[in-house]
Amino acid sequence: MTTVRIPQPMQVYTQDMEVVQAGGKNVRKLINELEKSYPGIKDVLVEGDRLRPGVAIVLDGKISQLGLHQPLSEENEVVFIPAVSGG
Amino acid sequence: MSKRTHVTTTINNKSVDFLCEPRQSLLEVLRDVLFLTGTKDGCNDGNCGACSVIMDGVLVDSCCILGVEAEDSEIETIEGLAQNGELHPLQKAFLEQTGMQCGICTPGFLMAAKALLDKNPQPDEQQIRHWLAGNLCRCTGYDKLIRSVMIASESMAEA
Amino acid sequence: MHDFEYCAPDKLQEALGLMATHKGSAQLLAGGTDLIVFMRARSKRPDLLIDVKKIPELSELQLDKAGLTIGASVSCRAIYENDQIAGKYSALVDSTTLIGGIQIQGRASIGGNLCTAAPSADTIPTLIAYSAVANVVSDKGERQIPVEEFCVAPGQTILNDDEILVNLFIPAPAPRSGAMFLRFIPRNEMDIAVVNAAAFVELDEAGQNFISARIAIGAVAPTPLFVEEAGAAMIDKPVNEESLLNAARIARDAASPINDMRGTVEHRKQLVEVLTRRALYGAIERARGALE
Amino acid sequence: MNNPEPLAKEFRVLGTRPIRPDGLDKVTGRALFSDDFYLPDMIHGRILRSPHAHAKIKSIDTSAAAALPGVRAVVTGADFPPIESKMMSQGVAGMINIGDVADNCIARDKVLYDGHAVAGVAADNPHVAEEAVNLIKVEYELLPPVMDVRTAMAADAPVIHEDFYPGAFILPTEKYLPNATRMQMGSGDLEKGFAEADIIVEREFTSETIHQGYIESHITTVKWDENNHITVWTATQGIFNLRDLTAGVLLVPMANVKVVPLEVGGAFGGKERMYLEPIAAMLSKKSHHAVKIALRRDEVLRATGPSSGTYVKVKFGAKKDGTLVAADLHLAYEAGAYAGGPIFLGAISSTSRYNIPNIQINGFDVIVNKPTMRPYRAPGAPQALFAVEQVIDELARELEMDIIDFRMKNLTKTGDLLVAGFPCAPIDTVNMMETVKAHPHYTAPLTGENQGRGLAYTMWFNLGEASSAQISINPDGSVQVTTSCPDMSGTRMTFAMQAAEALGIDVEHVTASVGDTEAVGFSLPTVGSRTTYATGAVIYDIAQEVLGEMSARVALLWETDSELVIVDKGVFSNKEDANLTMSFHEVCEKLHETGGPITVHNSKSSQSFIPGTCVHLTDVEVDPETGKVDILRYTVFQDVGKAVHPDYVEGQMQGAAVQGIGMALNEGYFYDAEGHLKNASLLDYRMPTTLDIPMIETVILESPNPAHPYGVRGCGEHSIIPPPAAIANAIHDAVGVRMNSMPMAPHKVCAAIKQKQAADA
Repeated sequence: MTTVRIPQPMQVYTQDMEVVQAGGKNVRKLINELEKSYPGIKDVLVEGDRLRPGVAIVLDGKISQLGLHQPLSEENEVVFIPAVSGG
Repeated sequence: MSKRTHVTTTINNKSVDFLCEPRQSLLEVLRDVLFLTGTKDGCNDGNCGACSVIMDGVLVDSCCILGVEAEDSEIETIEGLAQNGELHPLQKAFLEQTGMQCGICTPGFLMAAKALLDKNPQPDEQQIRHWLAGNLCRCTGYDKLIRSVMIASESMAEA
Repeated sequence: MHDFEYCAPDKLQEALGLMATHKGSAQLLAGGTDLIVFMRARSKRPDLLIDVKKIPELSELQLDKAGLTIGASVSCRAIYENDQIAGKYSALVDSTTLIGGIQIQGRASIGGNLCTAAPSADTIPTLIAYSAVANVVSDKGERQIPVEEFCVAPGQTILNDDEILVNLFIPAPAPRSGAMFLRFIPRNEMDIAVVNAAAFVELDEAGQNFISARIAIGAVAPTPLFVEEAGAAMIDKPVNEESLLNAARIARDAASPINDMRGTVEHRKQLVEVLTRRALYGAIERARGALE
Repeated sequence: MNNPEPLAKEFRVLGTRPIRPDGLDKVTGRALFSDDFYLPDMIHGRILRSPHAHAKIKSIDTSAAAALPGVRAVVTGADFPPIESKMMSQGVAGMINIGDVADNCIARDKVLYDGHAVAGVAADNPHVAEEAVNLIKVEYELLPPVMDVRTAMAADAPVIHEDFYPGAFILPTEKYLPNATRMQMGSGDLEKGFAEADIIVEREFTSETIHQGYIESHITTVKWDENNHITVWTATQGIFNLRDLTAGVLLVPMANVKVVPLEVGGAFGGKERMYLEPIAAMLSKKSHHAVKIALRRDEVLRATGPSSGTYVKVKFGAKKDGTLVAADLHLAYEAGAYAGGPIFLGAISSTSRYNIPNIQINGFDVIVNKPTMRPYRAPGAPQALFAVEQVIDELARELEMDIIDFRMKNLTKTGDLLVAGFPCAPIDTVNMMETVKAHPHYTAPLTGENQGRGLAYTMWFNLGEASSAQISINPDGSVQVTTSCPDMSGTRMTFAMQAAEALGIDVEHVTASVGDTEAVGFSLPTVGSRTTYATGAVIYDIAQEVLGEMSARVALLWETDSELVIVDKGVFSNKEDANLTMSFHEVCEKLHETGGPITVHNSKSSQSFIPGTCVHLTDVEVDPETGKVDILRYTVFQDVGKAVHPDYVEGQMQGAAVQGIGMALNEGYFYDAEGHLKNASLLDYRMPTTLDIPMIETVILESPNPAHPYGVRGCGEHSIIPPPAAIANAIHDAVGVRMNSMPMAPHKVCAAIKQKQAADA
């Protein structure tokens, strides 16, 4: 199971749990698994066939460029964070 | 469009004549008529010094002067600062001391600093700051820029 | 910029003729540091620009026993770089070294500063404090106008369409007199005055009492303001804190500033009092310097 | 995670101070900036702008303008294709609503701010174009302007957009109010946290809209040719960003748009977005000429992308021993006319440098009738820090603790979980604090009345993300590096230096240049302090590929296996035969007889959220009668990982600090009640002059960044963040008043002092 850190405002979907576990060989599958246990969460993260605009994935402390296609393993920790732009 | 006026003047020790409309500033004439584009347009109302040139020995903002006013005058621009392939000590100092970043204000600062050193070869930091207050730089915070002027003035004193 | 004609006569008569025939559609060009910017901003749209810098009468800079004559087109730099003038009229140096940057000072003229008639003009309070007079001519004749009467509204002067400001005359300061001009701006250069103030004082032989004083303030009324009563209140009064504070209070009460992007009413009133007091201190110091 | 280990390797090139390649052209006036580009058939464009902050366009009559002799073309919003509101991905580092970009370029049915473009004219010279623009008659129906975040968030506020996309930049967002988007983040239990606190401080702060203030205006020259190919010559932070937006707004293929970068005369975030190109392109299409548009300074201030005015409310709780236990932040930032301001960056950087177990941040992106807010060097960070570091200062003083000891007690360290939800990448924050404490400025006595000393600390994150670069070597041993990140202040040299370091040659043999959109692959713009770091990392990678290919050539010449060829500091040698060596130069000479040219091009994404820290220390003197604040002394401490070219790093620290000083003391937009910008000039938008600041002392710290081969961190933005807070703390130290409004203009300082005198009396 992959460890997923849930941002505070989304913890309404996870019964206030900050860290949850879920399966899935990539982020798309992982989010589908999350949706089963925590209905509503998928809609916040996914828009059509891609991550919702402004959502980024941090995998073990590093930003992933692969979006929903990011492969996952048991050891990974996934964090959903906002996308940014700088000056 | 009003008829163009014929103007005869001297720029960087070369006799030059050009045609311009009365409404064209000296800055526009230098850039758009004579293609001396080293003189920059920063604010076009005398508040940034990017268009600084020396006219009859006096430092001026070329945006606040009409091209027609240049008749019979002597104008120095950044293009004339290096003499026969030899950089002016100010140019050397700005290069070696990183007295610039983006470089858009650099020609204006160089001409202003040149006018200062022509008048006062050994200015102290406060005199330099006062003289250059009409020139804005947004990149450097002025520190390395002012040091460059000091170092140029020292090197000129040694030479 | 709109389209216009340009000429640069070298005779005053020729300029007067053009002013008379063009009736308000002509503008005189001296340093141009205001006019050209105004034209670019479309707030002034003359059909004819008359460049007056070639006219001898307007380029005169003459210091003699009677006083100082400043041609209307003489630049700020020409004034403060003249050591004799600088030595005698130190408040004029205060003013002319504060206008714009060095680049602007190389072109801008006191005559132009007066004719632009900005409430915040940095030379006008000094001219008023020095009892300067403006010499004005038209093809009908000439007249002398005390500078405190020259501006009538923001950007408006007492001049008629056909009149030309030829020069300003500043009488020689009395012995044991001194003057100072101060300006407050948020930066240390390159700003329009939030408030400015000029003070002129004349002391008795002992330097103990005021013989006369003139105070003028700027940017706190539709025109630069001569606060005659502030100076009058000092006559025959001892040179002390109380006289100064009193004069400063009178100046503060005379001010009727507005709120705008450059300052607030509250702050401006406070600044009038502070600057007037400080300018008086400076003027007294200079007068005492003149004593020795 | 542990603190970064100092890199073992000795540097040959990094850390030296070679003279920049573009310097000569810049001191001689030869450098080609955007305004210095001319084409033979070029004509001049001008833009008509809305005089109103909020209005419906009822009609536009351009006939008089079109009839003016010398006018070649006139365009209005009706000439442009309708663009639907759609998010365009620029990778992790930004989502852009192309519909909003199109509407911001030229208004169609509604104008949303004073200066919003309404029509364009192209004529034979700029004067004729200017006159023509003023002949266009526009009929407006005025709508109530919304000029301030608190007004905009009021329940009865006029609605600026019937609909807008709330998720443009942040997760999770909600359309919270008619004009606002809300984002939240945090962790722990706020109530519990404040219950544990021995001391609680709650304060409110405001700031005005500010501008980057680059000296070069926005100037572009565009040619739309008969084959529907559009070429743009301009100064921009992002050539691909500009290309994609131009194509997106004009509905032409991206490959049909070519952007040629010219020298950038200052940008600071303000030139990463497109403003003029669609209008110039449409005027070019209509007139069959190349069209140059140069904005006047008042247009730059009224109608480009300034940075947010803000309302910030913060509440912090600490224990007697100085431990922060709770923080509640409410940050309302102007988005300007369209959603997507810098609120998220303001939020994550507001407290990132401290560990606070119970924290809640509510951020609001608020639409108002002002220009669309765009990044300005560390977007959103100075405004939040102005609030938080003043409260930290107040807490430390209330608890009678040294202001550095208090901060050290709560310091974020490597691996600590940041409020955004991921761990802090390696950086040595303890050493930063100890360095400041040991510096003579920290202990030097103040010398006069009404003088005070202030300190502020920040942790900012630089971007990584996509960069492309190319290296090719020549038979004479010289090397060309080409990138697609415009050079804003010396990155051509920092690229050349990193290439020389990696290839083991002297920097004199490397030429670095910025290619156009057809020369090199995609790079994100030069933003977010990413360029020397992220593009530098790409250059390092492809340099290794170049050396690999050269090793293969050497193996060919030595008739051996390339595995046996090793290269170090520009010398190739044979593992098995110590006598066999070839220099980099010698291998280059054999280029064309060992398989031809060697050119390596590659693209790579580097890690984002690399932390960088800085502390600013300043002494001020306050004139209590006028409220004027003078900066007496200023020292900047910044951790830059590895200073590639120390002169440039110091320049970034000094320049950013002075921009921060300007923002702290005098800079700010002044709108009247109807929403007209009153100070749209460099006279009244008061940026610091040479007389307003002292020399800026710099102290460079180097705790290496493991995500970069040479340990480089971004360093361009960080030092703009602390000045307002440091100066505010210094003012308090000097005259005992807390400044809660930026800029801290003399009249505000004066009023605060009077208030205190009244309270004390």
